[in-house]
Amino acid sequence: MGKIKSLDDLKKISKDYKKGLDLREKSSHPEELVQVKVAMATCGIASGAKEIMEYLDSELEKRAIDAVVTQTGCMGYCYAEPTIEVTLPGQEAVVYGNVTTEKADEIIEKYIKTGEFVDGIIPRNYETI
Amino acid sequence: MSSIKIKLKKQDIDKIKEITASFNNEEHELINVLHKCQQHFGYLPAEVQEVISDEMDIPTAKIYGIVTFYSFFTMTPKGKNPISICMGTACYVRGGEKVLDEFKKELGIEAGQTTKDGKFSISSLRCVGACGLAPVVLIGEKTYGRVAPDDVKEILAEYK
Amino acid sequence: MDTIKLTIDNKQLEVEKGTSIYNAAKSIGIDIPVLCYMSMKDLCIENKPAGCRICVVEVEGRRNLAPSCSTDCQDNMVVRTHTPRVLNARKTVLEFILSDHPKDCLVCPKSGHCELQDMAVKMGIRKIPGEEIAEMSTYRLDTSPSIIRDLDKCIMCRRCETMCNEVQTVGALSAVNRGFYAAVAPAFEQNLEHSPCTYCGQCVAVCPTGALTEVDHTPEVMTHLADPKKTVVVQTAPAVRAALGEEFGLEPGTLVTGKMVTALRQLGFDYVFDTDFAADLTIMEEGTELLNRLSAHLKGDKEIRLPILTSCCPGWVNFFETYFPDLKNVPSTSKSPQQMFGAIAKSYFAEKKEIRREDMVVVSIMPCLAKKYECQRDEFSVDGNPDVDLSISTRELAAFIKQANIDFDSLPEGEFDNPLGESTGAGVIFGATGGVIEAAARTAYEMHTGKNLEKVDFEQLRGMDGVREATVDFDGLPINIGIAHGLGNARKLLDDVRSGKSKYHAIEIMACPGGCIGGGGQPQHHGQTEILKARAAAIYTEDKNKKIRKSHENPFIKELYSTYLGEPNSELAHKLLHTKYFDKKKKIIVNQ
Amino acid sequence: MSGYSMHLLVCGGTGCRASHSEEIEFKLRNELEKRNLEDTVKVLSTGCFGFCEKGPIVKVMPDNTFYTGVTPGDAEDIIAEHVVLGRTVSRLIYEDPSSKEKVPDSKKMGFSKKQLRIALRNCGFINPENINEYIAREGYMALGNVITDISPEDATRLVKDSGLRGRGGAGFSTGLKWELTAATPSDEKYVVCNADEGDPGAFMDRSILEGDPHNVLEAMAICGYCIGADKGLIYIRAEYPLAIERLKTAIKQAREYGLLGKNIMGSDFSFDIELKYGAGAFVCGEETALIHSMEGLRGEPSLKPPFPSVKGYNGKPTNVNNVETLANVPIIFLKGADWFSSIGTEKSKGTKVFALAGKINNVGLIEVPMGTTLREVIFEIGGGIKDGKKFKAVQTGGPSGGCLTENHLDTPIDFDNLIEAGSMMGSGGMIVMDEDDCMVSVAKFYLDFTVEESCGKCAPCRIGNKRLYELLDHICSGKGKVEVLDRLRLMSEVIKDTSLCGLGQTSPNPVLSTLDNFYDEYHAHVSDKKCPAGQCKDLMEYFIIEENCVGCTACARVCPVNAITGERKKPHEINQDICIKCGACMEKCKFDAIIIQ
Repeated sequence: MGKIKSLDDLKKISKDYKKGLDLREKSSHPEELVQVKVAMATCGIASGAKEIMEYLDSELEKRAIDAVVTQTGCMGYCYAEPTIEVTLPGQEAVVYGNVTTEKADEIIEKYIKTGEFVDGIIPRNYETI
Repeated sequence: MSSIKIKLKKQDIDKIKEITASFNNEEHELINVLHKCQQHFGYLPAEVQEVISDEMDIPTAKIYGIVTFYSFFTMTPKGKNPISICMGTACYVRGGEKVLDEFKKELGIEAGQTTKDGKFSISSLRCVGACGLAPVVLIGEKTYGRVAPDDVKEILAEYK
Repeated sequence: MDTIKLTIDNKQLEVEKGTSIYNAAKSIGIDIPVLCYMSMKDLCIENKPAGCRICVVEVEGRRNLAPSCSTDCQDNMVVRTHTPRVLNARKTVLEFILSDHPKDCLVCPKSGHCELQDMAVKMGIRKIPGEEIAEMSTYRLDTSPSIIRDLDKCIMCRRCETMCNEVQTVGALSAVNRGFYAAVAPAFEQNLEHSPCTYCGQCVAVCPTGALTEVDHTPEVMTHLADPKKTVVVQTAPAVRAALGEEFGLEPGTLVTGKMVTALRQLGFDYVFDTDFAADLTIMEEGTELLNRLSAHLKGDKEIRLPILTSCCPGWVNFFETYFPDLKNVPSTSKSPQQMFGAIAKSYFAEKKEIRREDMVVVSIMPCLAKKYECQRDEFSVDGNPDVDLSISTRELAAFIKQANIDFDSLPEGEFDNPLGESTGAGVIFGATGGVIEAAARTAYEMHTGKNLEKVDFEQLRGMDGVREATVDFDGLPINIGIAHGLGNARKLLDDVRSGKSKYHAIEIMACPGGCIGGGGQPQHHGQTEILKARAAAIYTEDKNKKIRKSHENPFIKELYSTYLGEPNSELAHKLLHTKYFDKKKKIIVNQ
Repeated sequence: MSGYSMHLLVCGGTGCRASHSEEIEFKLRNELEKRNLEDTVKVLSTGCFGFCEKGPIVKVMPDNTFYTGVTPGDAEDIIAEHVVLGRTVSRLIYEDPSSKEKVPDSKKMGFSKKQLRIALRNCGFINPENINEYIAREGYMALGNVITDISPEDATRLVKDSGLRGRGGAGFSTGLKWELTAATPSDEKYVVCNADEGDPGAFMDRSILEGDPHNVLEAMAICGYCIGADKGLIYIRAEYPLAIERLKTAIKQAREYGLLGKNIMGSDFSFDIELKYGAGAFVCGEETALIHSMEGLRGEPSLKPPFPSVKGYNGKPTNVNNVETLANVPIIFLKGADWFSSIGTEKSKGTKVFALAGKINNVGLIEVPMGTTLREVIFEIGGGIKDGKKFKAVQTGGPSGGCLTENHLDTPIDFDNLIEAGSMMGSGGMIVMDEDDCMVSVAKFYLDFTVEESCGKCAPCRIGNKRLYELLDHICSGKGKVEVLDRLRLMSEVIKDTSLCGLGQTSPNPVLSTLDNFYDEYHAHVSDKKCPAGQCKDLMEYFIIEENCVGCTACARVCPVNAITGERKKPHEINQDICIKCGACMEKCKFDAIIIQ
């Protein structure tokens, strides 16, 4: 990483990443990429989020799905940890709670592969700015 | 008054010196130094505090005053499997105290003590922030959520 | 100067900016009660944790009560010091403190001198609500050669901690633990004996309760007095006579030398002698040592270390043995007056009177608690028989006199016995900071120049500043003198000595602020500097009243040298009157 | 691709479930089956929508149609009209309460959501270990703007104008605090971030640091620019290893980008941040204690004044803000003071993050605009009380706060209202209690905490709180007399009035607020020797229900103190004077004949 030497430098980076620069780095077809975020704050990790993230990472690769799995902070649904957010290309993000490896498998097979919702959806209950 | 003699292994003395030197022996870094030393030794025995005192030129009494002020610092070695029971409010209202009592009963020790075989020690801590899982128990790095007193035997069995 | 106008209890007043409500109230005669607060400005001693919350007052417009000791006056402030809210709060807080305090006042060594007891009386406490279910914080009793710590009685005023750390820089005590079980204690809550404590006793001097007291040696003294086979000899230190009267209700600064002598005689001591005699002897030895070192130094002897440091103060000796052992060859090797006295009493005097060493008991009355430890040092005994058997403090003597039902105030003036009771004004001023070096200067000047010293008062060496310096003209030879009282001040001078930056030829050090008059064994001053000043003034008055004011002119000292010791620093003098120091620094040993 | 062309999401939150959402689900499936649509339309149950007052809720995807107040009887219409004919069932559509307009598309009804995430805006959205994701969310843009275009005075004024108040405790104006620190001349100043979150049951600061560390770093740099400091310190609990790791990573990345360090973004402004660790002392949340702790001392508070803004870390002017406060700062610069002050109530602007926990269904981290009512938080966002129990109290403000009751449920939450109600905002722990919680025990729990965490410096806190605890324990064990209640209040008031720092000045709040709001419960403990919630063991009595007892003698045999007597095959009796309430009899009884009350 180079130094940001001016406000303009910063704005450029911001613009690049808003356009999904990092996604382009990870995939040749960023528009077809499935994005999975795993809530990895303390409570998530305490409930097994790490294992879920590892599972998703390896399974998605094994099953040849063009996906990027990243960690993120607390989504706020402590009662339903571990929680993950899945964004299918062109669709609204969906949050699943109480994710076990079985549930993760079901999410991959049904939701990610076919778009079929499965049980365990946590409706987003907040507005963000 | 009498002159005090402290015995420690050379590598231990060197380690403490290395730690204090890494903070330039600056007095306001004392708490960071104690953290590092506890990380290394697992606890802060009197000997370690004496060497820190010597290196940083801070009276031992003052260091001891600090070690006993902060509940994170301990002068007794923890068990191989340190058990921490969350006593935050969320865990309390969901029965954390009963879980603590059950651990005490099962192991025959009080909070702050270590079993004779050195396998377990119990401590209560304030809110690990996993209130969604209340009551929460930590054993080493592993977290157990929604623990009921009935689960205690089973949990302990994993470590026996 | 900025001033502030405010109202306290409906009285308007104007104070300097930065004045606390407590001091402002005091200036108009309102004495707000305090427990933890202690301020001795002239000595740079301040303890202001704002912890006891007894001194709270109501300030208009403020949500909660304000601790008057540490709240500064503000313009137009309206303060009320005794509203029902204030009184209720003070009383309740005092009840809290008392609920965690033993109620054994009847047998407490501090009874009658206890600030907490006084406060309970003042507040009219008759019972402590909830006492029956109140847990007490309890601690292990710690007895050392000089000091007893009974932390059950600690009220966390933190005065001792301030003295030990900020004033004395000894660092033996610190606040430990947290919350209800917090207390002030040595590292690992070990005994003081296993700490770097110097037994200076300043913690005891300021403790408002019975948490810190001296070890009481009067029972042993009584046992010896009751033993007809024993000849019991007593010596009294200079500072005692300037303070003992306070214990009997006399004004601070009242000299009670004669009454004290009579009292001691009535108590049954066989010989009542004066440590001042030994102080004169100290000057002979130390003065000679100074001149010898000085002349060697002037001749270019690089082996000689200057400055010479006085060594009469046992707290100070303990301090440098622990913190400056590398400098242990710098102080004078002369023993302290207490120990010189013991050595002479059990040799010269015992031989003279044909008393066997084991049949003689030497008791010292000292303003000091470190003296108790000093007389127990191995090097100050012969075949297990100590030169000084017991040392009791001014306070213990007062208690002893009261026990014996002696009406102190009406006692006739007595005279010390001879030969060890005769002293000069130089010996007397040992009791105040700067006195030892002034006494030494009087003698060293005449020894060095061979001239008669016209003006014996070295005013420039006196005072209460923590570190003082003066240059004394030894007939063309300027002698740079440094003075420090309080170990924190001593440390400053010692650091310079260690780094070779010290410009002094001689330094006097006293462990206690004010010197021996402010010693840990003196009647409690409760933080009032005026008391120390009055005692110092008394000491200088006694000096002025003495016919002889130079140690070397003391006829009995002369006789001692001519008939027994030979000359100062002679072989016998070395054997009896000099000592050596030990390295007592903490050792870290590699465990293989 | 999936065979399903449509999904019907039925809220399975506890609130909706209580209003027969399961039956709705069942009916919907039934209706689909009737029309052979079960393979094209899938019915699912979801977590709580946080909209319980309008429940049960059915959401149709992909249309995003949001049906509220659905009854089992509506299932047929939803299937027949919406699914089959593609016509929305207008009577079930959400109506905006202010405009009275129907809002069918749930995407457009965001304003009706109870939660607004400002401080948490990046939490759960970006990867906290990737600075680029933060920058993509306008990260460090506020800092860039401030240091290139705005004077420190103007920037400080903006914070002041926004109305932002400290989120850690008393709610002091953040802008004013900055102004005071800026006004103290000194060659050296410090910005301190207070991340010593110690309230039991509060974890919002930890979540922010774990989820959005750069936000806090940026805010600290802005503060440094405003007050004239080039050094920042984060005092963080050692018990938060993950937050520490993420902060370290963030600081490293920011330094690599030159967003921390010398001459940030080519300007004259330099600023760097260091971590300092706490070591388990709640009192260190108090700013003077925190500063002493950072100096390597015992974390004992000292009297204010002097305030840290005049004499703080190393004796230099120091500005201390807590994590959540700082997390609001960058966005205020991006969106403006007016925008921020448009959210919230008259005197409390913006939002507040709460850690919602206790006997509540949706335990979680929530962020709501100031002025939201407790009812909305507990019964909407929180999904109501667990296991269908009755709401009894909500504790806010941790050990410094108080317990609020049903009467306070419609109080809009802000700094001043909570204080008026006898509690306080504190750091934002919100613990919900139900009918099984004994309020005397709850007060005792908090006092136990305070006693353990009191530093011991001042007498009222050190000893007074201990005495309060003992008295509460006395009451809980049934030994207290009615008079002790007055004593309890008197002691509480004196402790508040005389303690040195905020810890002691607020520690009796849990006692006072429960005394005020649940006096009857205290009274029952001391006069009737009864614990209405059935929590105080010593006040419980075991009884044998005559009708159920068959006289098997099992209980009598197991009783360790022979308190149970009775003839064989006849109902037994427990002698209450002897009974030690061990519960062995109840455990042994196979006929449910022994009860506790």
